[in-house]
Amino acid sequence: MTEPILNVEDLSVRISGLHILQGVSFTVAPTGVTVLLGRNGVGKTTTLRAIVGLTPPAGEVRGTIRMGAQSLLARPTHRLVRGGLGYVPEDRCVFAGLTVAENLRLAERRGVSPAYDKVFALFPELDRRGRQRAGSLSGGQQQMLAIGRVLLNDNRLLLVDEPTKGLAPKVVTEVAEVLERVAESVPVLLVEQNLAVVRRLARDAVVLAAGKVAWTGDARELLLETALTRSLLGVGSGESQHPAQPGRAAAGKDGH
Amino acid sequence: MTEVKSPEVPAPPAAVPAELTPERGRWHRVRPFLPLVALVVAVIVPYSTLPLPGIFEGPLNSPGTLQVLAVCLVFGGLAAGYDLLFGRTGMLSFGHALYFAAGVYGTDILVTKAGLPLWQAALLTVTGGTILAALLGAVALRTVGIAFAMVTLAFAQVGAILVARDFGGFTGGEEGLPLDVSGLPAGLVGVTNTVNLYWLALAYLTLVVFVVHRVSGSPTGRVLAGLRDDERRIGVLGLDPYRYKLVAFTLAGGLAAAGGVIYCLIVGGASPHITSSELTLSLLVMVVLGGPGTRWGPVLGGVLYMYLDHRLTAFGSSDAVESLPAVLSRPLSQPLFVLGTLFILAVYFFPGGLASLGPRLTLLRHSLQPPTRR
Amino acid sequence: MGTVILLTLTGLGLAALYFLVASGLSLVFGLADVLNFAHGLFLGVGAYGTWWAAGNLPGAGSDGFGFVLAVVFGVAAGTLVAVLVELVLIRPLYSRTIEQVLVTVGLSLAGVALLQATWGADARPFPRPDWTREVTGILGAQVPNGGLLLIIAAVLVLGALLAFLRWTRYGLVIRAGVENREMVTALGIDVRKAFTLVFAIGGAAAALAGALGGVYFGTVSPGQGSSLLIFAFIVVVIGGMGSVVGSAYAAVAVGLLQQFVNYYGPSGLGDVCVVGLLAVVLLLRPQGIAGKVATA
Amino acid sequence: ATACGSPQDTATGGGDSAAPVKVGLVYSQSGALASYGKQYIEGFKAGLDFATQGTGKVGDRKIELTEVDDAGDPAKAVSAAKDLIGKGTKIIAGSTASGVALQVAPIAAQNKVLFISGPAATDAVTGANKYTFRSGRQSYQDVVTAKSFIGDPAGKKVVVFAQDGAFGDANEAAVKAVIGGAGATVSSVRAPASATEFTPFASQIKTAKPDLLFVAWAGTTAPAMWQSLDQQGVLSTTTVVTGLDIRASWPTFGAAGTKISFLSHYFDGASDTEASKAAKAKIPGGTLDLFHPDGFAAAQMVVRAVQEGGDDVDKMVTALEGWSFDGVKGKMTIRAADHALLQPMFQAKLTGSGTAFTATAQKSLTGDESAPPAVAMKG
Amino acid sequence: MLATRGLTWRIGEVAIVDSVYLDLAPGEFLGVIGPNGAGKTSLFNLITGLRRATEGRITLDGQDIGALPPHRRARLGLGRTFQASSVFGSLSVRENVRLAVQAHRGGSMKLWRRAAADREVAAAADTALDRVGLAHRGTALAGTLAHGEKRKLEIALLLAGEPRVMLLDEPMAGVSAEDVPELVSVIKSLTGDSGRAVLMVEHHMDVILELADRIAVMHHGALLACDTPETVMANPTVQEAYLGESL
Ligand SMILES: Nc1ncnc2c1ncn2[C@@H]1O[C@H](COP(=O)(O)OP(=O)(O)OP(=O)(O)O)[C@@H](O)[C@H]1O
Ligand SMILES: Nc1ncnc2c1ncn2[C@@H]1O[C@H](COP(=O)(O)OP(=O)(O)OP(=O)(O)O)[C@@H](O)[C@H]1O
Ligand SMILES: [Mg+2]
Ligand SMILES: [Mg+2]
Repeated sequence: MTEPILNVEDLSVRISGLHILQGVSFTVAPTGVTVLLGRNGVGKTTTLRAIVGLTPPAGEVRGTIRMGAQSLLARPTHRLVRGGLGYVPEDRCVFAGLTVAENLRLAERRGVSPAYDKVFALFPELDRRGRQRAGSLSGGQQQMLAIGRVLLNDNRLLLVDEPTKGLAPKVVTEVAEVLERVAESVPVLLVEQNLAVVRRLARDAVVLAAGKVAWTGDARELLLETALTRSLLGVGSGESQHPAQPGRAAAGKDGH
Repeated sequence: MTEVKSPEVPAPPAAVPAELTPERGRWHRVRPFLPLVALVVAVIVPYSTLPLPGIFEGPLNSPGTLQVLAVCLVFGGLAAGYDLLFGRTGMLSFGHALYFAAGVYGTDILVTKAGLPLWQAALLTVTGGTILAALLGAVALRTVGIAFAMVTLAFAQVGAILVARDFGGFTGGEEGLPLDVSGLPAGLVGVTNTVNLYWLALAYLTLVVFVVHRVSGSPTGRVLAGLRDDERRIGVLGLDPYRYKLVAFTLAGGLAAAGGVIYCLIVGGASPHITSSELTLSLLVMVVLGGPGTRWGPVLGGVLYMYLDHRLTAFGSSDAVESLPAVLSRPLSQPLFVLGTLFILAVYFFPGGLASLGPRLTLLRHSLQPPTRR
Repeated sequence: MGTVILLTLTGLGLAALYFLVASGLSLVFGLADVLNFAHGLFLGVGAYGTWWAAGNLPGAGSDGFGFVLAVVFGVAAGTLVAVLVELVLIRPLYSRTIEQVLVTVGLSLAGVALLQATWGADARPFPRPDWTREVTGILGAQVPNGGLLLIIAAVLVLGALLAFLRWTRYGLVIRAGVENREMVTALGIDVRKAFTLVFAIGGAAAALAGALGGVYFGTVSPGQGSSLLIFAFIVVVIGGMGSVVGSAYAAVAVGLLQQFVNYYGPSGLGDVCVVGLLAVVLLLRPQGIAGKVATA
Repeated sequence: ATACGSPQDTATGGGDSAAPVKVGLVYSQSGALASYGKQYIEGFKAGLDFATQGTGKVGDRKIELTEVDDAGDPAKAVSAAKDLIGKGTKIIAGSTASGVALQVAPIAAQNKVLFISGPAATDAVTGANKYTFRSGRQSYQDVVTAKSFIGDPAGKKVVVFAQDGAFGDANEAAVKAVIGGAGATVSSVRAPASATEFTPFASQIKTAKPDLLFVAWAGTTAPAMWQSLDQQGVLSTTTVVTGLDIRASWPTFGAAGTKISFLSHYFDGASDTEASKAAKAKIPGGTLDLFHPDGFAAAQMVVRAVQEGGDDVDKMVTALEGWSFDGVKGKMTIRAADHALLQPMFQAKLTGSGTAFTATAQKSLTGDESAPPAVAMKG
Repeated sequence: MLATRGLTWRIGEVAIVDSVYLDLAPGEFLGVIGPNGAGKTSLFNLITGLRRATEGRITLDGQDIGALPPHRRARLGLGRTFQASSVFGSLSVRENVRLAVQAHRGGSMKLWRRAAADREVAAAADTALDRVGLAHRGTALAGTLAHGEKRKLEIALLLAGEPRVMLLDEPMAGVSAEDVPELVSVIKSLTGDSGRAVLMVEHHMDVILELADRIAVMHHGALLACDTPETVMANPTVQEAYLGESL
């Protein structure tokens, strides 16, 4: 296997007294999607934020995070991002007071010509709604904007936090397709709850439990082994239960 | 539905209302009695001739000291009342001085110009101040955030203009209106009776703290705390945000007016200083200095602020300061410079106010102790 | 007729002064989300800087180019102070808006006291070119030149601010930064620099207002800034926070209202009317004249 | 060790014939009126030196001064006064601001101590109560001096331009009484004290075409106000009278300075008395200013009170009532009926240009000529 | 029991919600689906009173509630959750729920009673917390909860108010797969008894299909279809506009 693009070693995060991450180590392969899984509140978002340097002021980060040969800790976020680290946050964080076009304009980086064609090709909605204030977009539209924003620039690694949350099944498929295409050129570290999306995209998987890494390995292996999925993620994999529309059900949240 | 950030005042640094969380730990048996102990100590302070050189000019029981303490206590109470709006409900009013001033001028005018006996004047004033707060609050509360702050500021400004204009010679304009003490109970007049004013101020402070404490711990207080976080949600839960805010506003206004009555007696008159928006700003300073939303923070902040305000003038003209080189002694002889600087430092280094010092010290103590027990 | 013209033009002069003070305030308030009570301090620094330079700086004086130099010095001093305030006091408190406001409150107390400690509480005569003391006859009205100077300066400042907001990305960065500072950094932008810049511009506008206000009043005193500040606040709020154009409209409304009511009505009514206007505007349109409609 | 005492203890003053006499001076060391306060205290110290022949003692008893800053805030002044009284002080002087004087005066009466108000000009201090005296002039005396500028007022038109509030009210009322009472028609133009743009008021005055314009304006906006009056041509068409403020403010009159007729409480060179020479020699800088005489007179009154009254405040009051003495300004008399301080007043002109002015006296009025009407003692 | 008649909300020329006729019977569970931006949340906002409709009527038990402020509607038995969690961040989780219980029970202003002493409120709150499985987080500040936990707290707040008509806006968004069944059974239990009606927006089709009696499909503000799950799922327009290709 080739050199990983991202190396996280013994990452430990405390926020106002809570030991949220307790020595997390994993790597992200230089191609394809690595997915970060785990229950609500295990610290997936915290991990991503620690990587881009957005741990809240009350927090304390220990360990090492390296992208290639370069250490990421202690560098300001805007430098990291300019250096090719794209981040799509969990709550979308579009600028509600700005228009869609302004949101995109803000994401342009100096010296690089922004790939508007690519973004508008993926999300024609964003082109049409250029003058609408982002705060009045629907949830799904906002998610498109948040993803479109990072795709405007070339990145060496994308961190994407639950991109399909709150999206209509059709859009979930679309987003998954987009990410799939993006991942052909840029490695992606993805946090995702939707196992159908995970199944489609992920090559490697990292499972967090109780602030530690519970499992790493090939994602397919994880999803195929029902026992493993059940013990790590608490779900049976694959089998859908709805009698009415077996085919359709898989489009939503994967079974239970 | 995404929340759009509107130009609103952010809620003050959040503190969980102490009244809503039962206390735990080693101290929890003793703690409820600490306020009582403090009160008893405060009541008997005037019997002590203990000199506190540097802190007060004379011994504790000297009229000068008691006078300063009385003023401090009134402002402690005033700050606690203001905190009901700011710290506990998240309403940033810039016009709280108006209700205090209404208390001061109301008492003064009713006693001096109308010749009413004190108790009648006080009763009328507090009632009037409360009604004023209810009326103006009913209008101002149609707005939120900065707009609310500005509407309250505007109302207070009108009050200040009316006082300064001296319509009908009621207020004495910029010269103020000395209180006519001839009709007052003898126990409130004269330097030797300063101690009674002190006790009066202490009673006022106790009343305010008690009321604020009870209200914050009441079901209504819980709603107020909720309003501070998310007003829309309160509405969807079936409670009328407007009504609750109005209750808080009126109550705080009434408490301020009552404080005005006491202050008028202590100072022996009214002067237009107290109508200025600076007074509201200093209330804000007091609350933040002490710790918004905490039980004792605002009181401490108010007492400390007023103490410094009074004492820094003496500090500025003291020999120690005079003997410094001019670069230092000149600014240090300006009380406001010292006060402003101290305030900035406080915001900087004690973000939760004085009230957060206690827990922090505990934390420090714990981290210094070797981890013996597990 | 002459009276109406005189009242209008002097009212506009007053409006120009309010606008100069309010523009910086509005910028910092609307963009950086800091209700800057220390604005009066920047104003004072600008005024005293100009005053000091005219007397002490070689080449500067009270007339012609020397006066321009003195004003430039004053504005530079105001800007510097504003930048220092941002770097040292505001920046470490970012995302703690209330505390930022409180720090500026402390600054306004301490700063004015410091000016007073250094130069005394009394008003000092302000150096200014002789022509600013004279009047120009316009349609039979004797209009003070100082007021006309203010109007010209206000128009220039308005244009410059609009150009800054329209033609640079900073306006965008700052508006976004106010909403979610972290996310702006996460887009690879150094948001801190943008905020410092806003303070610098706000400080410069305030200092210019201080210097020109000195010309207008003929004196400089420590408390001058704070007394103008309250009307500037009213202007900012009526205009809609952060809207420079809104501030301009509001300043004109306030200036003219004050001037006409003070002339035709009983004294003191002018101020009450302005305050009343504020209350009415806010009750009808809480976001101010030009403020954006906020959605829930 | 904690000691116990009664909460109503106050120190009892002296009694001992060699014990120092405590005098409390409560005035503005900081705040807006700090420079008035500075002149007051310089004058007081010079006056004390003069009245005690440099010993600082009355008989065997040293005069012990305690200075307290009130920052112009009545609440602080009241605290300070109570503190001083609590420590046995029987004489309090000071009060730079009118608001302070008005609130300290009742405290003096309640506690039966002597209070000698300072530069505070409000008429209301006169006759406030038996224990309250004043060492400075009052607004009424200003207005009487102003009247002396128009000769016979009968049939003349007088306009008062004053700021809103008690200060303006008092001046307007005084002008109506003094000049209006003598046959002139008096009208007024009032402006808010916070006004910054005076052109409308100036043009209002211009249209009124008065024979005499009396301006009562205090505060930092005064220069802008003068400039507007000048620009609208009021100063060159009417006799404009106003009070001459402290020397430091003269340059702010700018071009208007030489066009105004000033009534003056005092300026350096207005008088040539023993006391003024002594004061000039003693004060730092050697140039007398507006409020030096007030401090000086206060010290003279304190010394007199102690000399005649010892520790007995009632005796002090009797000793001061009706007393005449030679102050910096000339002959001063404390009117027994209401404790008004009758004193000479001056007419002055500024000459010079730009920012360097010198004042010269045009005329002086004796204390009787400028005497305010006697009021009944209120308390 | 809840009915909308020609409910319309326009911003400028655009109809965000376009003439919607809905009927919700007692005990019924109506799922609402539709593409992002179809106007589902906006419809909820109109019904709960956070937005004023430009046209049309809303009735609850026959009473026109279109002019009432949100709190009056809530008191009539209308409860909702928010798509973006909106909980009282500076209060503890338990205190959040107690506030909701209290809002439901005591109407009048109580300034002098001790809130903490009200055992009934506390007990009801704990029951609600238990039902969503947040009991162990009772003392945590709601603001510091992880996303999924906030979703559960939202539902607990709703439960505490015992509304008769419940509007759930994407309750499952961001809830980890493991917790979905639990939440589904909580939601299921809402309707089981007492004729309560539920209106739920959800993108997780399997959840909708499991719970809903009928499904309404919104598109561009208008109601495209409102029928049994089977019919709706078979509708080609729905397939094309909403569901798209299966993964
Ligand atoms: N600022 C903070 N202060 C205190 N605790 C925090 C803070 N941020 C996160 N936490 C806690 O850290 C834990 C992990 O949070 P995180 O958001 O990383 O979880 P997650 O795995 O992303 O969950 P989800 O799937 O719900 O998004 C949670 O228990 C949360 O309460
Ligand atoms: N205040 C507003 N101003 C302008 N447009 C608005 C406003 N509020 C909502 N919209 C628009 O109305 C449409 C419906 O929005 P809504 O939030 O109701 O969608 P939704 O169906 O809930 O979508 P999602 O499933 O993504 O949450 C969207 O296109 C949105 O952009
Ligand atoms: Mg997360
Ligand atoms: Mg929605």
